Amino acid sequence: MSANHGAAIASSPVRSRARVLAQIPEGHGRRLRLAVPGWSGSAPGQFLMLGAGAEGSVVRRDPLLPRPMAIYRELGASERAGERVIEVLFRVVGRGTGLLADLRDAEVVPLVGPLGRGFDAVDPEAAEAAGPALLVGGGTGIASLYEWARVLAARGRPVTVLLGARSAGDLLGWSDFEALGVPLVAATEDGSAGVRGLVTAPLADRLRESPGATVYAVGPTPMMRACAALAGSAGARCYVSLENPMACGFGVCLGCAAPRSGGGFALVCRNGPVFDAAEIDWAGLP
Amino acid sequence: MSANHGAAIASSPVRSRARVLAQIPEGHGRRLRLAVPGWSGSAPGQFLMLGAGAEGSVVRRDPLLPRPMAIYRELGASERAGERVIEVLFRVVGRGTGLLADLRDAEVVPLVGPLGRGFDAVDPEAAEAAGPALLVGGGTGIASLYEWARVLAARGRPVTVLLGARSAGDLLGWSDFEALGVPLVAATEDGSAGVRGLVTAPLADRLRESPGATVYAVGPTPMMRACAALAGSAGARCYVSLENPMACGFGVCLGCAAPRSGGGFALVCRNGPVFDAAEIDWAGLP
Amino acid sequence: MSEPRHGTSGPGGGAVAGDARVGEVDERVVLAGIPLRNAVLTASGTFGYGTELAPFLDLTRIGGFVAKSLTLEPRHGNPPPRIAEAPAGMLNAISIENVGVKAFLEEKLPALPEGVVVIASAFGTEPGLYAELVARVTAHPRVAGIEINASCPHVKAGGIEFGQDPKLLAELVATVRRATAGPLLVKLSPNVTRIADMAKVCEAEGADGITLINAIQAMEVDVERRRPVLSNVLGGLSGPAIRPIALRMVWQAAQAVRIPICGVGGIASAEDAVKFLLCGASAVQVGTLNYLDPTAAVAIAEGIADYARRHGFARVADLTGALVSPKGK
Amino acid sequence: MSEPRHGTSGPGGGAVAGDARVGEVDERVVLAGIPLRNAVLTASGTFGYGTELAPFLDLTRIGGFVAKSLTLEPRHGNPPPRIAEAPAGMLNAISIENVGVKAFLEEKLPALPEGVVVIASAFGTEPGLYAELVARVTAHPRVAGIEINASCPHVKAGGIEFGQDPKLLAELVATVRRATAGPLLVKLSPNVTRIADMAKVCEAEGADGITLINAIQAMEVDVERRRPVLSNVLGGLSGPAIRPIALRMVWQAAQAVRIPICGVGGIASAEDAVKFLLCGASAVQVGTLNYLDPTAAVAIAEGIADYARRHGFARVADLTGALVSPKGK
Ligand SMILES: Cc1cc2nc3c(=O)[nH]c(=O)nc-3n(C[C@H](O)[C@H](O)[C@H](O)COP(=O)(O)OP(=O)(O)OC[C@H]3O[C@@H](n4cnc5c(N)ncnc54)[C@H](O)[C@@H]3O)c2cc1C
Ligand SMILES: Cc1cc2nc3c(=O)[nH]c(=O)nc-3n(C[C@H](O)[C@H](O)[C@H](O)COP(=O)(O)OP(=O)(O)OC[C@H]3O[C@@H](n4cnc5c(N)ncnc54)[C@H](O)[C@@H]3O)c2cc1C
Ligand SMILES: Cc1cc2nc3c(=O)[nH]c(=O)nc-3n(C[C@H](O)[C@H](O)[C@H](O)COP(=O)(O)O)c2cc1C
Ligand SMILES: Cc1cc2nc3c(=O)[nH]c(=O)nc-3n(C[C@H](O)[C@H](O)[C@H](O)COP(=O)(O)O)c2cc1C
Ligand code: FES
Ligand code: FES
Repeated sequence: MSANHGAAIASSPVRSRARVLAQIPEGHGRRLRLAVPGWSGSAPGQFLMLGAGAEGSVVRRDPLLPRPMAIYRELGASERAGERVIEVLFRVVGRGTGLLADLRDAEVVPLVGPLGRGFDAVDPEAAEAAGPALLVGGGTGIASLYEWARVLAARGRPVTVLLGARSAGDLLGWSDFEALGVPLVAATEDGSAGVRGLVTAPLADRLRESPGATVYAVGPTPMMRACAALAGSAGARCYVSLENPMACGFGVCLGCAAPRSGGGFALVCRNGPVFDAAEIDWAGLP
Repeated sequence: MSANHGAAIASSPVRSRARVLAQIPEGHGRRLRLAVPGWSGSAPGQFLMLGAGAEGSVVRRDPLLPRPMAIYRELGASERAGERVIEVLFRVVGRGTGLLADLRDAEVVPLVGPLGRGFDAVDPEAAEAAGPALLVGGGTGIASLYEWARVLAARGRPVTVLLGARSAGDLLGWSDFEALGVPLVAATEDGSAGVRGLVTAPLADRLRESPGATVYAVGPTPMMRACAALAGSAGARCYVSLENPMACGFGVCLGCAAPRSGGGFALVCRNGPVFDAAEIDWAGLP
Repeated sequence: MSEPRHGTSGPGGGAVAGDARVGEVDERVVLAGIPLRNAVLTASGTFGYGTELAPFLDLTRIGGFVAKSLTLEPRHGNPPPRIAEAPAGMLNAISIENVGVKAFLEEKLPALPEGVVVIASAFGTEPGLYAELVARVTAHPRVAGIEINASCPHVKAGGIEFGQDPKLLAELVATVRRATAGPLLVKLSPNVTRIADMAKVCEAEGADGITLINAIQAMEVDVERRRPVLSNVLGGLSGPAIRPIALRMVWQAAQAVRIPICGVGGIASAEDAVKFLLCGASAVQVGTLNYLDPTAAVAIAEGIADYARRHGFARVADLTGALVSPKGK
Repeated sequence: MSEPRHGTSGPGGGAVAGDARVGEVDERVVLAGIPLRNAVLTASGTFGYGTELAPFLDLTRIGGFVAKSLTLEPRHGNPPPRIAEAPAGMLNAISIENVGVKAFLEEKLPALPEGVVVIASAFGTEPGLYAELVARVTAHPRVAGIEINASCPHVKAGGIEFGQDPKLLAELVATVRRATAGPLLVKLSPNVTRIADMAKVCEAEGADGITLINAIQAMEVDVERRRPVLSNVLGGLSGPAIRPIALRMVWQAAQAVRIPICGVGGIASAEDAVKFLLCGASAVQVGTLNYLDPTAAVAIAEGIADYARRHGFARVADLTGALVSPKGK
């Protein structure tokens, strides 16, 4: 029942104060490397809530809310005890990400995470399944797929990663995906990298070539909707990760509701952000 | 009539975006050196309104109001055309000054100034007078006196500067005053520099020794009240510079009102901040 | 844009949707019968008597300004402290300190450069006193219109403000209406249960327009001294913090009345101003922001024109109420 | 301080003014007959059903929490978007999405650790429905008290909230009062002309206490899409932005009634919380801040005790109304 928000969180989240290890411009985006005290790792597809800007000597209440960000990479233990290093990939689109872009090395930013249910938690078959996995990332949605691609490849799943973006500069994390050594396809709207056009075209091809495939799509809503439709007509399962605005990230503000195809709402932060595409009422998403 | 706020501003103020040239810790305070485009100089005793923190890529509305600060020193033209360099001395006492302390070189901070009526504008005799001038500074009030001491000394007035503070570390700008080569007296409550105790003691001595002296006192209200009383009993004129909380600094919010001895209110930002001590209803000041 | 441009495109003419290059935007708006060069006024109590801001901005580049609220006689305000800071805002308890109507007419108005649109703000403790003041001010050629500040506690009604009681408000507006044939705006108090009811009263009693909102009653405490920060204990909250409340009230009033609305409350950017226009305001007032940036009003006026151009509106006036299908609420 | 300490000093005992070292502070307070370990509760709709926050803070280290408002049947809320950011605050239009009373009693309450003080929040469209809900909830041993959310539009009164009309409010409180002998708090709407009048109604009808304020009705617009940001158009403003307004209302209510007051609205630090206590609140609720920092409520409780110690108060309860001589206003 949609109003039941009791779903369990994959691994227990912490409230921590992360140290900025590095902020690296990457194409049209930025890579933020953080050392997080008390962090005990996360599952692929989980996210965190990052304070909008550095925790300075003076607390400022504008902007007020933290920003949800995918946990792009887990880089393991730092040199300090009880601390682990993670990375976030983002693009500056407004005030919150603008302040994140201002973060300098050694500054501190509050965060809460890991949060939400990742791919394994949502896709019951993921653990055993042997069929091909088609990971489709659009824009900053790319950030939600790296750890999942790594884990699936490690499990011996045939993984293909398809990344779509406006132009080459928006293909964040490209070299990391290359380093995974899995088949990698790029599609850019301006043709500056990979095939010209939307990533859904190469996805359609792969779906035809790979029966029994599972699609994992993360990106703008229209892209995920299109991927779900393509998968559906190819008889493939499709999982998506939604990006609704959030206030808390852990299931209490009820602000992140997404309409369910069955009626009622799911909480993106708690029941998701990963969902079986068939569960979502796509017409009802803003 | 106190509700008439028509008093003229000494030199026409500008709204500008100052570049931080340097932020130098100084004892328990900080020295902020700014390059101000469009700045055309100021008169001793004037102040400016400094935005609470750097003008970043993202506008933040908390804290909202600018902070009034005395123009400590005028350092003349910068290497850029139409730009002059000034200094402000401050202590971190709250959120606004906390954010000022976070300012880094090359960052931009909005300001409005020069504002208010300085010593010459308020003391009609200052220009011609030849009698000894006793400048008494307490705490950050010291910042309002340097330029006045320099100008009076240049005019050949016998100037004595008496600086009082909690301890040696609070005697901001000490070396600058020394460089002026005028008689300089320090009083600290903990005796860590100069005579132990309040600056009013050495002032009382000097008043006895220097008939026809004029006192210019800037500091905490109790100190200025005490100086005014001492001057009064010695038959000396006394001018003070008030530090009421301000929102605008240029006479429109009416927030900085100080009660007049004659009844009604004066606007510290527009009629002052320098006042003839006899004009102020000291009992009515918060 | 660098300079406000007028007339060249005229009503209906010019701009093509989405294209920023073609078409000039007509910035002119009419508020309660007052023709304004652009939609940006400055708010009473935040712009003095105009001359104070002259060093910072060209007074002829804004739509006009509302002068500090006047009383018949000069008036001293509250003892200090009168202001306090608040999250994304500030509190004030000035209590209508002003030079009085005589000095306003004989000293302040003549000191203003030609071509500056001045709206006088009237304040009083009884309808009769408001009316007397309005009668004296309305005659002056430099006064383009009058805004009555309904946020004054009614002496006979134990502290309740005119703007908080429909009957008191009706009496006030009706009385003042008889005192002037000129443009009459009523500035409402936000401290009410249903702003729409108050707006209807103003319309019914013949006001030419409504200004909202005034500062919201609030309080701040100094925990170290365990005392209220303001000598008056209570003060008015203004600044960005109140903008979403002001926007809601403007929208609710716009649903309820036909007379034009002037939107005020926390406007700190052209985008903020546009929100008020879209919700039904014919013009806006910039208040507390003037303290932070006395040049802001001009930049906001220019930003509104840019927005209109980018969104294919030939006239800023067409932005009024151009919100797309808001559910009736 | 690291751990809340109890009883050791006891009423009147212990602390010496100005000296932070001697004397332990008694953090316990009693709110509307509910004994609380400390003065900090968390606000309805910002703390879920308690278990959601368990990973972040020890639920037994706060005074207690007010659960998400309940309706008799499970209820879906508004379609997205439901939230928006605002200067130093946020807007929400969730509309009481909740699991319903059955799941609350049978699933949510049993899932809570021992010793957690739970206050249930009741919501309904008619007094009878509130009463039925309250009757069912009040019986449960884990429910320490009930807070009725009076910010619901009355179906028969065309959208006006119970908390906005003295008669509707009186009917609601009287009806609910008959349904429970337990501690009953009434949470008032801030969207009223005179909060003191509403507080008096609650006292007259037998409420044990008042909680104020709820979020303030507000609106936000997306200028690029020219649409309201919220699907519901209007939403409630919460967060630091509203704190000075909430503080004013708590102070005004405290001047008007004898029953205890629970202060809510923008509390983001121990200092903020102390302001509400000094103005007359017996306890406070932390709301929106929980989203930014789910550990904040515990730190605020500790900070209040530190303040009491530094200022020589033996008991946090003694801070209630300890504002120094505020002018009667
Ligand atoms: C689960 C999840 C994972 C995400 N992962 C990433 C990521 O890895 N990299 C990345 O660049 N972005 C990511 N986003 C989107 C990111 O949170 C928003 O782009 C960002 O919050 C909005 O940018 P801003 O704060 O600068 O915009 P502002 O205009 O300052 O935001 C205003 C408000 O709207 C909310 N908001 C606006 N747009 C979005 C959006 N698209 N999604 C969610 N909230 C929004 C903000 O949280 C804030 O509350 C993710 C969002 C979610 C929900
Ligand atoms: C004309 C004038 C000249 C000044 N010159 C100096 C100077 O050269 N060096 C210096 O260190 N300080 C100076 N001050 C005081 C300085 O403005 C305040 O200390 C500062 O604004 C308060 O510190 P804050 O903003 O960190 O405190 P906050 O607590 O953040 O201030 C909160 C609010 O209170 C106001 N406020 C608080 N205390 C004061 C105060 N004592 N005076 C004025 N406003 C106050 C602030 O402006 C702000 O609006 C001057 C004040 C005035 C009026
Ligand atoms: C210090 C101060 C003084 C004010 N004085 C008046 C006044 O005399 N008359 C009036 O109608 N409004 C007065 N106001 C209210 C403003 O005109 C405006 O309605 C309110 O501040 C909200 O707008 P803002 O948030 O843009 O400031 C005053 C506001 C401030 C901050
Ligand atoms: C997202 C959200 C949901 C809320 N839901 C409820 C609710 O169900 N019942 C209620 O009485 N108050 C609810 N509130 C109001 C809060 O309990 C609180 O009264 C208000 O937010 C002001 O406090 P704050 O500024 O500390 O958040 C909600 C607030 C928010 C932000
Ligand atoms: S973001 Fe708060 S419930 Fe999902
Ligand atoms: S600070 Fe605004 S009038 Fe003086």
